[in-house]
Amino acid sequence: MSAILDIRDLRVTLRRGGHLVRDVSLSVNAGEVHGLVGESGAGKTMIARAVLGILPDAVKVSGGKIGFRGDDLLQLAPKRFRALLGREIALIPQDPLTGLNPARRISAQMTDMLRHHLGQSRQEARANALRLLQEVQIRDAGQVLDRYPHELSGGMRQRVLIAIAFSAEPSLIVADEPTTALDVTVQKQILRLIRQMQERHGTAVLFVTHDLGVVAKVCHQVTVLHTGQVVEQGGIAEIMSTGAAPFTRALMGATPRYDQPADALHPVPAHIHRELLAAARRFDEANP
Amino acid sequence: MTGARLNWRIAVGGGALLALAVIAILAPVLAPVDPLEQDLFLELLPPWWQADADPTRALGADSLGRDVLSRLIHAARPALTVAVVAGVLTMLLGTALGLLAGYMGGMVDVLISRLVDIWTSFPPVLLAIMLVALIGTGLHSVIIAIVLIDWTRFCRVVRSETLAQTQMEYIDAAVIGGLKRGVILFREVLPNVLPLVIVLLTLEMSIAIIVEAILSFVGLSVSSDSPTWGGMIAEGRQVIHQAWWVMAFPMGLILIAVLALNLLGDGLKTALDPVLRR
Amino acid sequence: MSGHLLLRRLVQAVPTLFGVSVVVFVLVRVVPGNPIAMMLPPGATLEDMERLRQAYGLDGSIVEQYVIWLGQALQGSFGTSISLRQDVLELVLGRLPATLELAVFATAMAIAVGVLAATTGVLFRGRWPETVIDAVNGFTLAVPDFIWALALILVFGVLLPVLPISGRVDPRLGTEFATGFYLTEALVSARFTVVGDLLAHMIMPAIALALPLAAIITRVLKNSLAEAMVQDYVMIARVKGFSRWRIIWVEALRNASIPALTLTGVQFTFLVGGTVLVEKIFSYPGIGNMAIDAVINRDLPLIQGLILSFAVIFIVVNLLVDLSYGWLNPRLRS
Amino acid sequence: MTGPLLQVRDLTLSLPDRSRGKLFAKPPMTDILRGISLDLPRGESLGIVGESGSGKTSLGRTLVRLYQPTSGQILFDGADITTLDEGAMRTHRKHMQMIFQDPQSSLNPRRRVGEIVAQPVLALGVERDRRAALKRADLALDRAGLGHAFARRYPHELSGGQRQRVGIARAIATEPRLIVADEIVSGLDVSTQAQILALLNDLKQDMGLSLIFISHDLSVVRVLADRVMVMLGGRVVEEGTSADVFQGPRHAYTRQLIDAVPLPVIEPGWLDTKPATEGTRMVDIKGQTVLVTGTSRGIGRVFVDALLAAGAARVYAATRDGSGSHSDARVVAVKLDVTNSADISTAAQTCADTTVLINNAGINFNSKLLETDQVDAAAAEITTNYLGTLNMCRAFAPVIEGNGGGAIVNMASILARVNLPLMGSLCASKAAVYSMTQGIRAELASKGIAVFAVLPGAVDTDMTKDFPPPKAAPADIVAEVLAGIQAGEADIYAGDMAKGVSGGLAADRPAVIAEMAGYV
Repeated sequence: MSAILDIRDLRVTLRRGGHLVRDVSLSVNAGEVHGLVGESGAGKTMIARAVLGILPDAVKVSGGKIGFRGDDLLQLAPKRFRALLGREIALIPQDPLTGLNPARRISAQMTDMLRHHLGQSRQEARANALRLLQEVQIRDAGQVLDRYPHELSGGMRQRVLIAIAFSAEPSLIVADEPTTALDVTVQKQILRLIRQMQERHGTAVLFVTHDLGVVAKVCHQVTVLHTGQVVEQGGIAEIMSTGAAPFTRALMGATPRYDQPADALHPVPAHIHRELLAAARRFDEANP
Repeated sequence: MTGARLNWRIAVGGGALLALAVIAILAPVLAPVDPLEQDLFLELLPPWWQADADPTRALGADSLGRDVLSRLIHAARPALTVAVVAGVLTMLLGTALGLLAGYMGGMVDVLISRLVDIWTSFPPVLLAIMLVALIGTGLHSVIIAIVLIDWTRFCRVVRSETLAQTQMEYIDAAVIGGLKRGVILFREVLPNVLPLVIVLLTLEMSIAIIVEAILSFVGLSVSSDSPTWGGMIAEGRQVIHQAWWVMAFPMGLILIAVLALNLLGDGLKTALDPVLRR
Repeated sequence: MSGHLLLRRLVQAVPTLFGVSVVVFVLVRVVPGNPIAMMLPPGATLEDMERLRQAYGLDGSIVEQYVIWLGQALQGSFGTSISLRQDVLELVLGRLPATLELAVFATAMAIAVGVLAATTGVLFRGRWPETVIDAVNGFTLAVPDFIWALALILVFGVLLPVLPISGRVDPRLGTEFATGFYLTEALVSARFTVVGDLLAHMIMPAIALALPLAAIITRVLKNSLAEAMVQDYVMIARVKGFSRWRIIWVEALRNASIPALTLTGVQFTFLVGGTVLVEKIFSYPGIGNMAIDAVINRDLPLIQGLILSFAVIFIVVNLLVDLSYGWLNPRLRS
Repeated sequence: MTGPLLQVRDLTLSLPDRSRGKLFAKPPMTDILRGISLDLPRGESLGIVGESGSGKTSLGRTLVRLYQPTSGQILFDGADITTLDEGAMRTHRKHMQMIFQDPQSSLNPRRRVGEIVAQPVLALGVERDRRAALKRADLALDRAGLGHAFARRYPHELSGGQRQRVGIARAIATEPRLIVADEIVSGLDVSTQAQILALLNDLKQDMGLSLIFISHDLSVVRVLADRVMVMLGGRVVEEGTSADVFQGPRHAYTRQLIDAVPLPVIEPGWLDTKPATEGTRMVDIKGQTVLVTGTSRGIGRVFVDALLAAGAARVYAATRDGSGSHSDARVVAVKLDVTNSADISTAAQTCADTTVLINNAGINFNSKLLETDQVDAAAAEITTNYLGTLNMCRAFAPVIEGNGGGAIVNMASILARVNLPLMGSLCASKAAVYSMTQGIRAELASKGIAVFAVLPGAVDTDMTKDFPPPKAAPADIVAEVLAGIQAGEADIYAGDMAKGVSGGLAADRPAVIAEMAGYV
């Protein structure tokens, strides 16, 4: 199995100084869901955005490479990179409320890329959109196409966004906390849907999340991050085992569980944070 | 970085205003000649850099041979008086009504909002002219007219900002914390609305200067023999083809005053925001 | 449902119009001074005054007077102008087209300039074109139409005399118009010399009126565009591989227009109000120019008629703004 | 003092729904809370869980009287605070504090942390002197684990976790007996969240606090709550000790919620498991197209309005003669006699977008089985009540399936389970409906159609005017039916009488049969 996405020593830096991602390497194979886990400030979103080429203005990639099926995305001319986006690399965003343009019909948002980039006719694109909506298990797909986002529930909107992400059969999908904004019962349906779609289409997924529970349920491979550094990397079974890195285990211990009483909860010991912060400082001193 | 930017805005805007204020206060001392003194020999005298200029009349003379510089200096007095007095009074009236409407809601809000609707259905300039025409000319009438017309500007903004603030959870926290309604309005809401009010005040002062000029231009401000910038513009407009400078100088001064006030407002907006102030 | 909203707005407009007429009525009559004396030309006799008092129904109480006036107004009669001795409605309708053409032209110009400046500013975010746009806009925002009008006259009328500084059309052209909408009429009948002359007369007052509005549109639209550009749906569009220019125009602009539109609605009333002075400055024969004369002549029936027509314009504009919300924001449609 | 610290009885809250306002009319009221009761003993903590729209936040805010309840009673420390005005409330506020969801907006950006924490201390008269109040604020900040050095800072200078500690310090500064904490850790990282939870746990024990802890996250609730209340649609679905509720949930909805929480353990196949419930799929009325039969009177008419209020996209209101009009544009009148097969097939075509079918039409001749002149009454009841309903199900099941699934709701009666000889022939027809409904449920289970049987008790309509009381109001019955559909209860026992009879049947079936027989 060859890697679809192969990130090597990626470094992301604030333009006014300060590293956000410190030489992170990871690779995602076809048909695999790779979890990118960490708390806020761990750099997981920055890595995802670097892959998509949508880093905020104040931030830049200052080193490493992002290999995508043999190309280095960082070296690609903007035009060629844009040609890859949407067709080969797609995004499922965090917030289904803002992920769809409130002023445009679902049909317009589902067909614009098919029409403008893949050259499909209006009818073809609409037929494809309809098929996709049915695939993500939306009832009345025909009617939904003619609706506006505000007429759909949160779960439905996230289904539409998933359909859009899969619409050009991309080989890589970046899912940025795709269920954080949803109710727990809807979350489960959406997680199931993402896995089903991903398996059916053999898509590689880079799955950004802060929730170890979600990771345990949907990911094959996991990278645990802290302050932009890789704490641990491996198969889901290793990460969830007792032999995992101290930070990963501490994070598990700090995650509340409805099936365990209160005294099972232990905040992350301060020395673990301190050691990781010290490692980050050492990195910064070595790489100003 | 923000610090440096707001400093120059406040410094330049405030400095220019301060200079204007000093000029207005010291007008009798600073003006080289009596602004009312007519000298028909000096009719439409050009400013100093042109041929035929008179060194005692640095900025030339108007159609009655009065010294433009002295008139400009004296005219700063009504302009700044109107700006300060009308600005502050407008602020007080509009803010009070806006706070009331935004915080009380219900019928009070409906009534005040409807009143604002009616008020803003008048063309403001026309309303000002009409008011002054009815209550008579003079500085007082100008001020009254501005207050009566422009309170809606404060009222609208303060009302919507108050509404926005009352949606914040810190208001609920204050209720839980046992604060009385009036106390919440004045101690919690008002401080958060105030910076906006102060910024609006600078805007309102610049509007007051302009309205005063407009009324003078139409011939309805202070009595016609004491100099005003608007009056000078109106006189200049009559002789624009022979002596453009008679109109250009007062216009320039109005422009400077207005720009200074806007600059000051922009600077204050960032300076008064605790989050942006960092 | 649009019908519903329309109806609601129209119903809400009734008390506003009523309020406006009451305020004007009360203002003019309660303020010290004999309204009849105000209306009479110099040299009138006591008998004249008495006759006039009866003719205008001024011998009753203020409430009676108002009821009489309202009754006649509802039948479409707004009385006779005192200074011009003509029917008020005819006078107003005769002048209204000039003001409407000017206001619409100025608004269109303001929207075009504002939208272009805002989108360009956002397109070149953080680079020099944005800095230039911000600086120019900061200046434009501060300067009122009054000053712009005079400055334009000074520069393009006097120092570089390239444009006419007064009137609406050059009488030497000797053109006859069937309606009051000269520009529209000339365009429709393809009289392009006349169109040129009309535009030459209109351009300076229109710029004076448009600049402050354009500046406000630019600022508000630019802010809301910048806000829209960080929304997830814009991120999705970027990830779909669309260009920044297309994203601004197709994805962001419609959503960003809503706050700008609200403000444009409010500011348009200032623009129309601004016509009062700008028309006076350029001796442009619209209702604004007429209104100043009416006030100075204390021509009560004419003042009433003019102010009510301004109020109607404001209400219609706000109605249009409300209706376009529905178009911009589908959420408001259902 | 003894007795529970907080007692709530039958609390309801209705707020105007401005989204559905009409020209001139006042906006209609929406029920946010419907009949909530709870007891909170001293020193105990109660967790309230629910998804968005469940009313949990509104409940919290009503308990501390930020909202004025529409009806019901709140007793705090024995005192009735339900309708106290702000002035009278102030004497209680010292003892009941709140921590807010959003630490950003709940701290006044223009005040220093110390002033924020001292504010309730001063305003509630715990201290009269400003300096003493600030000293108390320092202590509270220390206790909240922030340290009094933060008293001079402004809120925007703090991190999210630190701000939430300020919120906690403010709440504990007056040494209250009750704290309501609303979603206070939802925006925080796991490691910060664990610290805040640990802090609250310590404070609860040290100060003997009673805590109402509101969250959408069941796991977080488990950490702090002695008892748990599960909410759905403004109602309490289940309540019990947290060990009981989390280990042995009784209600289908609770089970579904628990089942959806992803625990950090590897569990192959978890994603594909659906909650094993004896109930049926939950159906949200919102956005559905609903066909209701028999809407000319009684429950049917009430259904139409309730469905609109619940957000149905369209309601086909069927009557035998197709008459009737409704002010709401979403209502479409349909002519449909359920005994006429031509009518039914026409309706299946004209109402082809139906996703929920409510078979409400029925007749009742109040006749006994033997002591009657003819068998006509029984035949008519079977024709309308049983065959009519069956034919409707047969005609509409494919329609609903074609529309992507939905629900069928058959109105039976509690008398389907026990015969009331007074109207024996009706009971037999209703029993047939109940039996048929179970069969249809099995047949449609794999086709995405949830099938509900409604077993109401006596309802106060003109059809039951001869029936002895107690009778429930139609609106209450309908509200319970819709709640049951949305909660996924397969058999919906609506009304106190139905629940009573059902409970009686389970406990002592012969006694109930004997009682019913007694009415002859």
